[in-house]
Amino acid sequence: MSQKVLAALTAAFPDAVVRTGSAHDDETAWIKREELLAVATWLRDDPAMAFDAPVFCTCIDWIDWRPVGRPVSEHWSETKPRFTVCYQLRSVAHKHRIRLEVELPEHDPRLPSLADVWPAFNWQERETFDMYGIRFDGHPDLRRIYLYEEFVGYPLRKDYPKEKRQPLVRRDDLPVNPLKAPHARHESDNK
Amino acid sequence: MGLELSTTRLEDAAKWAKQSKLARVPEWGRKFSLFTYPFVTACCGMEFMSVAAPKYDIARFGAEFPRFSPRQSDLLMIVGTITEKQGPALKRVYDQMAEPKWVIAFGVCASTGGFYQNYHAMPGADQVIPVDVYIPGCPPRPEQVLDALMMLMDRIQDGRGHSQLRLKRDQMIASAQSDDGQ
Amino acid sequence: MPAGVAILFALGFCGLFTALAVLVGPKATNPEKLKPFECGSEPIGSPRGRYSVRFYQVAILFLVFDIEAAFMYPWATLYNQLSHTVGPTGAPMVSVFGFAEMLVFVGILVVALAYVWRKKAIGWD
Amino acid sequence: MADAQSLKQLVLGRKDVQDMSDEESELPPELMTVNMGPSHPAMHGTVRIVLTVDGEKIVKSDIQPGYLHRCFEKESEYATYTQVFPYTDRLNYVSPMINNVGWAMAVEKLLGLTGKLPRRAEYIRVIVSEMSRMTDHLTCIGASAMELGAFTPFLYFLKAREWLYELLEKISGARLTHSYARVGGVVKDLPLDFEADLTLCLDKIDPVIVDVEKMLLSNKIFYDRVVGIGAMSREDAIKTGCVGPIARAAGVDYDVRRDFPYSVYPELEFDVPLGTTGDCYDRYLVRLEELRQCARILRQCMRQIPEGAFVVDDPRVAMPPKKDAYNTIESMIRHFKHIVDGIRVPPGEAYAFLEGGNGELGFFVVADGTGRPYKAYCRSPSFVHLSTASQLIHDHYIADVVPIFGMINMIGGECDK
Repeated sequence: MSQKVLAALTAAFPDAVVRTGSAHDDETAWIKREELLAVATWLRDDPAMAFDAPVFCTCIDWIDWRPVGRPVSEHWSETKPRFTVCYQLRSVAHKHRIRLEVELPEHDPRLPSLADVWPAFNWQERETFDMYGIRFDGHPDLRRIYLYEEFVGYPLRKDYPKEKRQPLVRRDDLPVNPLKAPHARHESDNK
Repeated sequence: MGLELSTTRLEDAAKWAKQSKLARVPEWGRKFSLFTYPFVTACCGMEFMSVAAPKYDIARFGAEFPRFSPRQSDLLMIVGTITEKQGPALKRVYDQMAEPKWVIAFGVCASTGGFYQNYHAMPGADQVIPVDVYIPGCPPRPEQVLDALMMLMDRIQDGRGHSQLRLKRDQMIASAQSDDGQ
Repeated sequence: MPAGVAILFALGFCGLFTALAVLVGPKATNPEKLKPFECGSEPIGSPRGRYSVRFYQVAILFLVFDIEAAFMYPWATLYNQLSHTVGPTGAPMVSVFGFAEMLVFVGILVVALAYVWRKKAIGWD
Repeated sequence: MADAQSLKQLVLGRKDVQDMSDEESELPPELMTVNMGPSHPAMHGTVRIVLTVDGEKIVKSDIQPGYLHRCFEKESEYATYTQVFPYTDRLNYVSPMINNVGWAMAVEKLLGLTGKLPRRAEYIRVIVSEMSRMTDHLTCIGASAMELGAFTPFLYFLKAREWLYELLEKISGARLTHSYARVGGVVKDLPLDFEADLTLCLDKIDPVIVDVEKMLLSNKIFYDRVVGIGAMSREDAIKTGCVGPIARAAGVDYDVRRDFPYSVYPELEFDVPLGTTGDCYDRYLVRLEELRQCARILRQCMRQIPEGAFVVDDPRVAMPPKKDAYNTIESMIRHFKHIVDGIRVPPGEAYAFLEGGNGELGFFVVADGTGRPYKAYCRSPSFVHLSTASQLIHDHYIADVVPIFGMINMIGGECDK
C-alpha cells in the first residue's frame, strides 16, 4: 500500500525526487532543495495523499559517518553533502507515512521553510536551527529555542565537544577544585 | 583582627562559630518552621510530590507548606537538573530570599549534575549558590529526603548553615572594624 | 474598660512580634534583593504604566463587601443577648429585633450588589 | 514630558469629552508586559512566558522553553544502545516505562526484530506501559486540579499513584526511573504473585477514580475554570501536529495503539475516548476515561499473559543468562562484549513510534554499525503541544494560563529533550 505513495510522488514530481527508499518499511524520498516547497504543498493538498499531520523535523550531520562493514566509498568525504534535513509526515485519513529528506552541502546549509505549510514545523525548525545551524528561508522568526542567545556555535554538530560549557553565571567564591590547583590546597586538607 | 575569616568553609567556620546558649533559642524556632520554596525543574519533582503526599508526609516536620515567593520562604529546595539557562534565575531567586536561608540540593542532578555531563547541564547547583545539604539519588527515595531534612535541622540548630555563618562572619568583621575605629 | 484592655493587648502583641523580627532577625540587603521578584527572570516593563480602571473597581467592590462581613462579627457575638430579652410581663421572650436589624443592613447591600451586577462592574470584560 | 504630551494629544484628538460614552472617556490602559517565568508553579518550572496583557486579558505571549534542555541527543551519541535507556526514563518522567519501550522498539526495528519477540515479553511491556500511562494521567489530573485549588483530588490521586509506584518498584527496582526494557525484551521477569498484587491495586484504584470524578465533575468552581478554556478545533489539532489526549479531546480519532498496531495490542480490545470541543474540560474527561481503559487493558493482559521467555534468545542482542555467564567462557566473553561494545546494529535509519502518555512518542535512530547510536532523535509530544500553547492562551485571562498548562501536560524533560 505504501509503495503507492512513493510511486505517486515520483510520477507527480519526476525531476524533484532524487531517489526513494523504504528501508525498515519507512517510505523515504530524497527531494531537491528547490522543489521542496512545491512537493510539500502538493502532498498536503492532494486528496489521494492528504498528508495533513506533521510528525517531526530534524537534521543528520554526516561528518563522522564511517559505517562498519560497508565499503570505504560509503564513508563521508568532502564531496558528499554534510547535512540531511528530514521531515516526517503522516496522513490521518489514509494512515500512511512518508519521510522527506533534503541533502544540504556544508558551506550553504539553507532550505525553504515549511512552517507555513504545517504550523508544527515552526518550532521544530527553530530547534533544528538551534542545534545544527540550518537556516530556513521564509521562517517567521528563526531564533534559538532551547539555548540562550549568548550561546555560540551549534551543539549537536559532531564537531562540537560534548562538555564545552559556556556558563552565564558562576558563583564568585567558587571553592577551587584541589585536584586542578594543587598549590591552592588548604593546609587542613592534606593532614 | 587575627581571626582568619576569609571563608565560610565549614571546617574552618566550626572553629570560630561558637554559639551562645541564648543564640540557640531563635534557631530552635526556625528549625521547626521551615517554609520551602520548591524550585522544581525535573523528574525529582515527581518524588517531591510523593514526599508531600499522604504516605511519606513532610508535614510531620513542619516543612510542608510550599511558599512560591522567595520573600516568604527560608528553605530553597532545588529539585531537579539546573541547566546553564536556568542558572541566572536560580541565583536571582536565592539572592531575593530573606536571611537566614538554607539550600537543599534534591537529587544528584542538583548536587553534581548526575549523568548529564554536557554543554547545557550545570555540574551541580553549587556552581551558582552555596548548598547546605546534598541529597544523592536519582530521584532520591522520600525517606532520604526526610533524612536530609533532619540533617538540615541539626545544622540549623548548631548555627552552621552557610547563611548563618556568613552573617556571623559579617558581624564579627563589623564589630572588629568598629573596635579599630574607636 | 475591657475595650481599652483589648486594644492595649492587640497593640502590645503586634508590637512585640515586629520588635522581635527587627531585633533578632538578621539584615543582609543586596541590590538583587531590592528588585521586584518576577519568577526568577529579570523584571521587564515598568509598573508605572496606566492600569486599566477595572482593577480599581474590583478592589473597591471587594472592600465594600469585606467590611460588610466585618460588621457581622460583633453582631454575631451579641446575638444571644439581642434575641433573649425580658418581655413586659417579666417572662423571657424571644425578640426578633437583632435579626431584623441585620436583615435591613444586608438588604441595603444586596441592592448595591444588584446595581453593580447589572452594570457589569464585577466581571472583567 | 512625553507622557503629558501624548495625554494632551490623546484627549484633544478625540471628540468633545461631554458626548463621550463612559467607556470612551476612560483613557486606554497601556499594555503591560508580565513575566510568567521559569520558576513558577504552573509552569512546571521549565517554561518562561513573556505575556503582553491589556489589563487581565492576554494580547500577546512569547513562550520560551529550553530551561530543561539536558541534551538527550548529545548524551545518547556517547552511550551504547543499552546505556541510552536511563536517559529515556528522564524524557517523560511521568510515564517512564513507555519511553523505555519506545527506545527498545526503535532499536529492534533497526535490527529487524520487531515481530520476533517472545509473546510474554510483549505482554510484560504492555502491562508496564499501561501502568505507567495510569501514573501519567493520575499525576496530570491531580496536579491540574491542585493548581485550580482542588487539593483533595491531588492527595487522592497521589495515594493511588503510590500504590502503582510500589508495584513498579517491585517489578523494576526503582519507583520512577525504571530502565526496565531492553532491546529484545525486558530486564527480568515479573515478580512472583504479580497478578494478585496488580488486581488488588486496580481494585483499590477504581473507587479513588470514582471519588475524584464525583468531586470534580459536579464542582461548579472547577467547571467554570475549565469549560471553554483553551479550546482547539479539529483541523488546528491536526495541522499543528497535536496527538494523544489533546488531539482526541479535539475530536481527532488517532491512537497509535489502534491505527499503527504494535506489540500485542491487536489482541486486546479497548476503545479510544473522543472529545468534541477540545477545551480543557474535554481533555480532563478524555484522560479520566483513558485511566479506565488502562485498567481494562491491564485486566485483560493479566488473563492472557502466556508463560515463556521474557527476552528474545538472539545472541546478538540478549545478554547471556547469569548462570552461563559465570560458568562458560563463551557466555562471559559475550556478556563482556555486550556491555562494553554494546549491540552491533547494522547501519541504517528508522523511525519507530508508540502511544506515549501525551501522544505519539517516537525515536528516529540512525545507526552506523558500531555499538553506539549515530543519532537518536526523540519526537516528543510535549514539545509540539507547547508550540500550540501560545495560540491556546490568546484572548484568555492570565488566570486561564494555569488550567491550559495543566491540561496540555507539558513535561519539561520531554519538551526540552
